[in-house]
Amino acid sequence: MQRLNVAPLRALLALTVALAIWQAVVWLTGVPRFILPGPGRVAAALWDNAALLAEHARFTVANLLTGLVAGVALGVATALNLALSPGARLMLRPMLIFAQAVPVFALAPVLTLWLGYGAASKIVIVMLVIYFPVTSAFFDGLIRLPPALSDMAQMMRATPVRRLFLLQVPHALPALASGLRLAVVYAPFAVIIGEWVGSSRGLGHLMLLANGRGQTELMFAALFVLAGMSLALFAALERLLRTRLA
Amino acid sequence: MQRLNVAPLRALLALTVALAIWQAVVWLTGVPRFILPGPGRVAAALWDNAALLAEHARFTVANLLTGLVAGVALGVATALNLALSPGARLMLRPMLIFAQAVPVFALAPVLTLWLGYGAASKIVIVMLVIYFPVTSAFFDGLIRLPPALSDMAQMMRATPVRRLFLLQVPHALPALASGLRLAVVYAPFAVIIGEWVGSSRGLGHLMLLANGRGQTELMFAALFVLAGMSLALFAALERLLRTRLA
Amino acid sequence: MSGVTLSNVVKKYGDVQVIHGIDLEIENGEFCVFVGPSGCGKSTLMRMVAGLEDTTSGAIQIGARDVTRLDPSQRGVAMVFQTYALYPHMTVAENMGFGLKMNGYPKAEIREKVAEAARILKLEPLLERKPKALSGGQRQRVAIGRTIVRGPEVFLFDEPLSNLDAELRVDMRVEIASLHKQIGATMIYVTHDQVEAMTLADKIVVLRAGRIEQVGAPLDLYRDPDNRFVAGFIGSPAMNFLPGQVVHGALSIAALRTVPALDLRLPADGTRVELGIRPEHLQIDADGDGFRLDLIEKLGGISYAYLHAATGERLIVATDGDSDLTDDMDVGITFDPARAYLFDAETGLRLR
Amino acid sequence: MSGVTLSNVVKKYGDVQVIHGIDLEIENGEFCVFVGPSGCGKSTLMRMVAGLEDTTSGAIQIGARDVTRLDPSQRGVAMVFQTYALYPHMTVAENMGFGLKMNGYPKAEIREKVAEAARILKLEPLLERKPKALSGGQRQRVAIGRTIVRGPEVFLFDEPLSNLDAELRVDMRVEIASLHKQIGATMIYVTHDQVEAMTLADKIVVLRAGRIEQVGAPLDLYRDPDNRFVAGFIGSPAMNFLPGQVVHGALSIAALRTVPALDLRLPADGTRVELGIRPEHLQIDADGDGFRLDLIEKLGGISYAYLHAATGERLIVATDGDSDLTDDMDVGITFDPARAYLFDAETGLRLR
Repeated sequence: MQRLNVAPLRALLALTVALAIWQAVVWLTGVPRFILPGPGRVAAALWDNAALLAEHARFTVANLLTGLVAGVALGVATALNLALSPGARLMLRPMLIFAQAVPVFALAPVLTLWLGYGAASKIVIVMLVIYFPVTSAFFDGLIRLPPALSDMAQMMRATPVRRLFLLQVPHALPALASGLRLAVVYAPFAVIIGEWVGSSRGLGHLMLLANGRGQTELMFAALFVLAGMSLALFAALERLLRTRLA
Repeated sequence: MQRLNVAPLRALLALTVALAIWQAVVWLTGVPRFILPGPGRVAAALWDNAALLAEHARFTVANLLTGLVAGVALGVATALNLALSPGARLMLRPMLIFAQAVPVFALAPVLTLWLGYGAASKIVIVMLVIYFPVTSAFFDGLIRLPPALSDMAQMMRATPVRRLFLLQVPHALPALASGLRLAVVYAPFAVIIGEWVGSSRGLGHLMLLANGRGQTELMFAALFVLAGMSLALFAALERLLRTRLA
Repeated sequence: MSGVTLSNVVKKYGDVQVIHGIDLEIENGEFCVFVGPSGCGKSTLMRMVAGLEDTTSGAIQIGARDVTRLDPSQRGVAMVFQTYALYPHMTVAENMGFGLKMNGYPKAEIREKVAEAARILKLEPLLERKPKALSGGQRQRVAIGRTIVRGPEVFLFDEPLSNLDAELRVDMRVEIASLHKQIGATMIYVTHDQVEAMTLADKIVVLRAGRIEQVGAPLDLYRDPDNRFVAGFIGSPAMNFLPGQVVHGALSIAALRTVPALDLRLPADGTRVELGIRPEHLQIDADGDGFRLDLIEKLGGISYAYLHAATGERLIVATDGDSDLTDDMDVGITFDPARAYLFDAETGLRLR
Repeated sequence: MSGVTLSNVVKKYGDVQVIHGIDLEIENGEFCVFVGPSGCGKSTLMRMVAGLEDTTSGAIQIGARDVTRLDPSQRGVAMVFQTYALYPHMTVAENMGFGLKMNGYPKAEIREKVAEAARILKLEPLLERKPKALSGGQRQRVAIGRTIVRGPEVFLFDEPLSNLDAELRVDMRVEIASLHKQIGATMIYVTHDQVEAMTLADKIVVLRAGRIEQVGAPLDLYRDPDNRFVAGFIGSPAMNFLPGQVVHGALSIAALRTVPALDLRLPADGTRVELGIRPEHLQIDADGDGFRLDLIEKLGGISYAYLHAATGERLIVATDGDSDLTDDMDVGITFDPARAYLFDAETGLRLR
């Protein structure tokens, strides 16, 4: 997981190599374009359908970011509350086990049932998927203040609230950062799955639609927009973490 | 992530509490059964549709296990090969970045396009999703043999192949174990998503079907079978790891 | 007026008693060292004084106040932890001022007190650094500085030097001794290292298994140990012990052909005893026999000879640096009977 | 016949030269210690002998063979690593036999050799354990056992005691010395601890910044150092140095009113010099002056007095345990001029 922390230049190089291999495969195997179109055709499809893709991407990105922000906020708030109330660990544990061993993703159909085919079900699935890892990582960081640091605080008359915000939170920031990294990796999965399970808009919807109509180039174009979105999100987080946590 | 390693008893307790809360919610809110059926109704649906659920579950489990075994085998083989060939790290890195930052899940529609709506596309998506974390974790373990242990081997005339199998592999087993833990958490996601994107059989298909027909109890029943499957898989791996690696 | 008084202090974890009714008086301004092997309860006892561990029964007084049930922050104590316990996200100055900030002191006063402590410990150039940018010794000084800033009645040190390398440990030892002289406050210091205890303490408390073995000034413990444990624990290299027995009213030591008369009243016939002699009070007799010289370590200023007796006992003898002894010689030993000690082998008590 | 000869050995990493043309002869059966502060190149030099680092230029001979370009496994050396480097998934016996197994020895012979090494090191009861079930000292012994099993011409020890606590370090030091006496093989030992070097070595090689400062027997280095670095590095507590100058053909030392005549030819007028005297060769004159006694540490058998001169220099004086000196006295110092050393302050070289 450490590997992700890499210069954008390297990623660009990897992308170029992948594109070259892809083009080579298309040329060498003569695979039909409705099975695997070459990069050139996909690029053309991207250009031709720019407006369509942009419209669907806007829906997807809006839900993704809303769910992300809400999930992180809720997770941070939960962790802070749990850290202040003793016995919290005991409560949190079964929740986390359940959430980690059972695929929260699998709730996607239930959410469409409850919240309909619109934005709400997507936002909630993103929130749900993000909420548990963020809460768990941050809470772990908060309660893992080394005993001597905690003793020291006790000797210095630090109230629990002050201790939380002046000592535990700064100490837990690296843990929160790993939670956020997981969150931005999971969030695009979650929003696309939400759309696959039932939606009339968004990149995931567009992919299934294009697939059903045999518009293979468009499907790949949508896939690329999605990949670009994920990478951009990841890079943005890395930049944020570097400037804030360094 | 450490938390998962917990006694089954605790998990059972958590499940019981969750069921109780669920029943309480249904009683207290009077929510209609097509939105949220109580645990009793879901249990009844489980019982009534046992044969149907079992048939679909068989399909899902078969694909899941086949993909899991194939993905792990391929990942282990790749990691061993990479560990023996110098410069491998450089090759592996871009691959891993790409695979981790871009949702491999998103390839599901492409795979149904290529491999059809049958078992093959599900098996391959499971393989793909598992392949990267297993390869990455095991390879990391293999090359992280402490320098002194490696020096020692060099002084003792250990050939690269012997060093790999006698020293690096035993040293990398804990890393492989974490890779496998990730794999069994990801695999059920992958197989269900494969079914959601396009399938005429399997638990995922059944869930969407039930959802579309308003058979909410059946959908929840399918969800429970899926959750049980995930937990069983996880527990089986934990047992295997404890007996083999302890 | 802030000595520390422990009265019949007991600590239990559930059914397990780890501190067995300790009575101790530490004078105002005294440097008191708790020393003993790991598991002896020295750290627990200090943490009870600090208030970080509850006291199961008994009373702890600081100055005239009974602090047994008080919160740590109200006891007028400040502690230096083994791990330094510096807050990694705060600068040195913020770390040092944190306690005062928590107690609501005005910023100007905090700055002033931090500057004063930094001056005493020569930390001025480091005030704006983060702990991770400091060396081990500097971190230790910051941890000490943080206690000085709070101006406590009693300073507590929990094995403060154990994470430093040998050379730095000596320097910091001297620095802590100077600090005590300069500030003059009551200090309690926990260590498992008897050299630290000997060099720093006004008063040493030797603990074993939750009980006090002996209390006294360093050289008193060295010269006049009450029991075999203290005799063996204080002094480096450790005292040599030779087992024997009282036979017909005389002392018989297995490894020695003749035993010089000791100026003490021997116990009853048949009592098993141990004769204790420090390495620096033994001399090697190159013409004698009964012992084999396994190895001689020549350090320049001093040499250590490792001997074993024909009867199996092992001994260390300190000789001068120019010793012309060599490995594998057969030798004897001599000693001044006035510098030998006798212990009851059963009870470990000193026979006087 | 397996001494080790280094001829003009050089190591460069890219443009950075870390070993500057070292010539060294280690006799067959000799215990040779490379000692120096961290970064002096002592570990690199040993790793070059082992073949774990390439030799940039120059030649390394073991016995009569030039091994400079040979693979580590063909050099007839075995090494004990600082981290022990035991394989965690193998038992003690498997760890010890691993080298022979790699070299295709029959199982019965491996078992025999492992049993023999286990006997020498008293490891028999531990043979079936995994390393994580062993204490630090036991792991160290297994690491040594593994080298014995391979029966090398040259044993290499890379700071083998640095992960042990002080007490165990002394025991293992004695054990390694006995092992060398018993086996009689050539041994090279790297350490930063001059006490280890003094007590173990037949020959000490003092390194600094990739160059040899002096080679010799322990007491020769202690008594007759070639330069200020060796004088200050060997001996504990370290030698005291007092700066001065040659004025009108006589020695003038800032901190001393009168300087006793030294039996050596002084350099030209105006040369800046340093007078070196070891703590154990200084005496305190309670009636003298010029120095202030900051602190006296009484360890029982010995006491150390920390002094500072009116001119600022700091000194340590070793006195006997019964010293009646106290802190904050004004004192003078005396010493036997035959035990003082003089160094050129520019070059650090000894003036004789």
